Amino acid sequence: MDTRFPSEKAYPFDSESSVGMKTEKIFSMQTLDQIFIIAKKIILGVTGHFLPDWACLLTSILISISAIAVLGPFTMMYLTLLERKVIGRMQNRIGPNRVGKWGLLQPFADGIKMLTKEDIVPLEADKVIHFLAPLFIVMPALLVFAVIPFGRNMTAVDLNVGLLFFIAVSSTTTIAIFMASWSSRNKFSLLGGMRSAAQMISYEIPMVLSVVPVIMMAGSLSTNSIVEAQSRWHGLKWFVFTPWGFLGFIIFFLCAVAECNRSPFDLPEGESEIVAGFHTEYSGMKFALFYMAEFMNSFTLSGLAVTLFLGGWQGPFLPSWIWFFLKTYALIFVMIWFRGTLPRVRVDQLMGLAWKFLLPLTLANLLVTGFWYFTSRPVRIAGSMVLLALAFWILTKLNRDVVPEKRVYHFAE
Amino acid sequence: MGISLIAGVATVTLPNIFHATLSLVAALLGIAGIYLILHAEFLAVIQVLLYVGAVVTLIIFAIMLTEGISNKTIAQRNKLGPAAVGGAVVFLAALWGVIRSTPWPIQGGTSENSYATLASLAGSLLGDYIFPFEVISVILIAVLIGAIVIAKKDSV
Amino acid sequence: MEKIFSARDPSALNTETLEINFGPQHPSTHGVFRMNIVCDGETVVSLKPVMGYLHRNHEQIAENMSYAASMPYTDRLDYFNSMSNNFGYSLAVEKLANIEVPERAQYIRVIMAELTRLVNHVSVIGFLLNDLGAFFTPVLYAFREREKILDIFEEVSGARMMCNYFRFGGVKYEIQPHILQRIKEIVKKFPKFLEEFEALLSKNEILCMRCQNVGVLPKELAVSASITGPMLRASGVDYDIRKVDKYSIYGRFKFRIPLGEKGDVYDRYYVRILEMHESLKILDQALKDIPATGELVSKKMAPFLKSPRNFKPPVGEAYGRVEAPKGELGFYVVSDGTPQPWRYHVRAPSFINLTILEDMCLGHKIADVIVILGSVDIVLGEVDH
Amino acid sequence: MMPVPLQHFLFFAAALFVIGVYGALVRRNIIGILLSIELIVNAVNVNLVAFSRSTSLAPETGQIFALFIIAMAAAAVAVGLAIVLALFRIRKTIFTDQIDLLKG
Amino acid sequence: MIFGSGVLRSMLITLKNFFTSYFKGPEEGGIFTVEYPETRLPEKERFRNFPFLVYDRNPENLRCVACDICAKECPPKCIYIVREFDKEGRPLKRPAVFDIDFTVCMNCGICEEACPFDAIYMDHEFEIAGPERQSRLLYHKDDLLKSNEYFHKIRPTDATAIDQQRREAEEKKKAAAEAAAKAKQPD
Repeated sequence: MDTRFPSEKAYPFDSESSVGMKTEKIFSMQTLDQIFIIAKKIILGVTGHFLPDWACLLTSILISISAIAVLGPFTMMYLTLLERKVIGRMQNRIGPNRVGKWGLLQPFADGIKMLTKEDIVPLEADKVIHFLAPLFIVMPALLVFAVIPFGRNMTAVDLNVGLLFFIAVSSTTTIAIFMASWSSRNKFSLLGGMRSAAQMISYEIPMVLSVVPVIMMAGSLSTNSIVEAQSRWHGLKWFVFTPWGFLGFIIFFLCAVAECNRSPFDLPEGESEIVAGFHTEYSGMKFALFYMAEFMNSFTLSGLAVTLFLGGWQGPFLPSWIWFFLKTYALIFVMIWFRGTLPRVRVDQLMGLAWKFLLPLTLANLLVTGFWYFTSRPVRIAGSMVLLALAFWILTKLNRDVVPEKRVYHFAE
Repeated sequence: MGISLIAGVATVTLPNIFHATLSLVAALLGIAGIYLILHAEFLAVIQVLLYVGAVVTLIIFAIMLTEGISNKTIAQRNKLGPAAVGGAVVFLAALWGVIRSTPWPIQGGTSENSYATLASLAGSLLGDYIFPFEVISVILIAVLIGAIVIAKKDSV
Repeated sequence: MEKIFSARDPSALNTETLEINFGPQHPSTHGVFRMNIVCDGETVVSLKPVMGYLHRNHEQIAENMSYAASMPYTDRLDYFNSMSNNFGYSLAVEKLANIEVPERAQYIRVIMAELTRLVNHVSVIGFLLNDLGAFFTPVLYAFREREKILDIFEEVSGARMMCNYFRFGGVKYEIQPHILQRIKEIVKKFPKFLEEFEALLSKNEILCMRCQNVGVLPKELAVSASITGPMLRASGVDYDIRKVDKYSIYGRFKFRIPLGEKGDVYDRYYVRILEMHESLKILDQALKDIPATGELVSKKMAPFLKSPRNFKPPVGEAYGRVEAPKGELGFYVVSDGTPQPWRYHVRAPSFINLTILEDMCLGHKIADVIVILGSVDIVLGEVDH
Repeated sequence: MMPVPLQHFLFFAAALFVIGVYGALVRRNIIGILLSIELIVNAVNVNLVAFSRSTSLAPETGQIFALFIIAMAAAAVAVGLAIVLALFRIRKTIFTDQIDLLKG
Repeated sequence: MIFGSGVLRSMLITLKNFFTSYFKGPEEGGIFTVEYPETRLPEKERFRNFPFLVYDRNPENLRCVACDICAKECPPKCIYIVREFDKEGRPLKRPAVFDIDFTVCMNCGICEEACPFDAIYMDHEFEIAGPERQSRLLYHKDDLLKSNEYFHKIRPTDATAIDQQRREAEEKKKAAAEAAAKAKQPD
């Protein structure tokens, strides 16, 4: 009686059927699409001979873990370079180009610099927690990679509560930020810690609620089935093209930007106000971990946004995982674009925006999805559009003080 | 299993309240692991989300406001230490005795086919348990308002 | 749990008040300037500015040197616009020794002063956005324009920022026609850049949220605290020394003075943009009717160019003031007939504009304090002179 | 993943329960007590889920009860902390042995 | 206007700049930064950095006569001159020691103005960073000496104007000398 770990059963890799399918396939988009899975099967095939059955299962898990362990830091490094290059270009200057051909080796140079920097621990800091905090921040950032569907059947762990897992794990970063700010015993980091906790919590609720319409329409929490739900008609079926999907996407993306403390909402480490927020007292490798966690968060959150709203790895002819990376990097470009243009929002405005504006908007969005679900084709498009526009208009009227007021300037002779 | 036990003991004994909270977090994560072993994934994820995400943050907020920045760790144990330990041990022995003796209906392991899928869980939650679901939501709102009223500053 | 500092009576319900030092090496205080802020949670309860970290004893040094020798030191006062500092000092000494400045030199002086005003206002708005959090993009757009103007300064006076270009009775070097042509091109292209800059910023909701009704400076407080410059005009007081004194040849130019009504950070920001438009008008008119030839330094002062130390102004005192981009920059010079001034005092607008920082910041958040400080536009070289 | 007999979970839950009770009795800091109450509630939950797994009649009832209990525990902690806050403001201390006099 | 439009318009501008930086030249909004060590900005004639002493043809006959005017006029007082004496102790019209402390000098150009003998001018060379302050940046007479040709190379218009003036001064002096000689000689 072989009681398997539930997510094991959903593993397509080991089931014999897919191995048979590979042999007679001529070279086509399909194989290019499944390039990684075929590679994995070959490795499994090779190791399968001399390893017992349970070990084969172990190696398949190890392979996907190693793939993620390589992918995570690698994307992080090249995201830093991408960010500096893009912001540089926006400001009419060339990004880093001294190290390597177009600055391609710059991340390695940064990495080495981070490693060699001396690791200062403030005198009366709480040594244990000071050491633990960076680990606690990177842990969720890596855990979350497991649930994202990179390609056709390239999800590391296909949990049927995938989405909920994502949200639960990403909410634990609040505690890690608290540990960091509390243990370094300095006023600036304490302020940063308080701000970031408040921001994390108040932006988590709109994020979760903006995801609920997708679950309602896709019918399940597992990321793979959500992507399947958007697969018909080659992209027209993406959730983002429905009115509630588009609004949900915008709200989700705003909350994602707020979750990983970037651009208009980067209060916790607002450079100009409280020096560097909760990671003021960190240096060297620990600071690199914070940095890595932030970038991996932004990668995974935009990956999730792609999965939920932009039809994961759906795409006309390119292999699936190329589509996924294209869309994710497009979203990351938008995040960097935010960072290049927008000034920072103040703490109370940040909270006001979350509670008074985004939250009611997501609730309205939920209602409209229900309306969409039960009405027939022509009525629902028009109806939901009108309802959403109405909700948006009412909310802007309610938050009078946020909308900029007109100013008239007269001239004296 | 082991982790949660050790973390549980740590939660209770550690002098510095912040360390105690962190060990509580460890204990909760351990318990979530146990739920996974029991194939109750949904519950494990909810446990992580609710407890570790919200409740512990609430506790940390409380610590932040009450402890102030430079907190001195004062002795956390009061007088009735030894008596409590004795009582607890006796109580534990009694419990274990009961557990070991009573014949549980299914001595074997957990039967494989009967784990609850997410869909069935949701079905029953909104199906025959609809009433407690509504009551819980009312209670939560009442708690929400109550907590705010109590904690509100008098002056402002 | 000892109480660190509590502004209000302890029995009242108050959470932990934090006393934070926005220390000299804080990233956004425009130089070495410290603020002791006591805040309750996020809102500021009291703010004590601490200055003097950059005090270089400029006035005492000037009293031991000849008049011309302290001209290069005036560049170091407000190092963002050295030309208007020179302008102020040379005006004061010309009033003291009643030297009249030839026509062409007057025009060159006005052109240089207005170019520094453009440079100053553009970079101030850039730094204000930097304090607001926009990651260096506006600053670099502003610096792209600033570079062109600084190249002109280098071409004309020899140095980009420390120009030391004005002499009593005129200016040191001639402006060749090709440089004048380049200035005309810059002035023609500037408005296009300005409205792109304005489109990037003025209607931006986040900027409006952060700047409107923040750090409001009422009219009476501004006048009573002798605030001058864009801060005063943003509060609606019509006072611009170019119009009041009509010093040098400002009387001949037709230009207007923009005034705001509320006097908050947004008004100060927008008044500076409108002032840039006005400066461009002045530059157009000055460039159009600048006399082609004419001597650079008045004959009375020509011999002293070679030997500045035997320039002995008559006994007496004079106060020359100029509308520097930051406010009314005044030089008070007292001479006792010797080549060295008996008393030399600088009225620094940034220093005086800083005195009311606390009244503007009370009740605001910490993030606002930095923004208000950015809108006041101080340069520590001038504050501590 | 060989099957784990039911008794193991019960022992574990009982041990956790006892630790929670000990903590509640011994701690001087109210927040410490709140922590121990959390432990007790979790111990109860583990028991519930363990039982729901072993009885095959309606497997999800146990988990639903556990869900409700988690919700209630969260509510309890919220109210508890609110009281702690108010208490701290008036008495300036949250140590149980200093707050024993019932005067207003 | 709807709530988000201001933010969107400012975003479009940065996007425009992002793309123009690839295609347009430095004038209309392209990249205006210059990669310093490889490409350099054109040098401006009137640019003034630390001073240098001018000599005609060989370093011995430098123009400076150690009259000490520039030392007196220099605001931060960073010039130190000691006159040279020949064997019998009579002062010569040449400086034995001529030091300028580059850490003090603020290259204001007043010494160039005040010097009656066109001996000291401001240089264009600015890459003079050294390992330590005291010894490396205290320039002695021989480090300061530069030829007149160098002066012509860096500042053509000023150099020609000054040479022209010096030539006229010489002719006038020669003519005056001849006149004086003629006047003395006939009687």
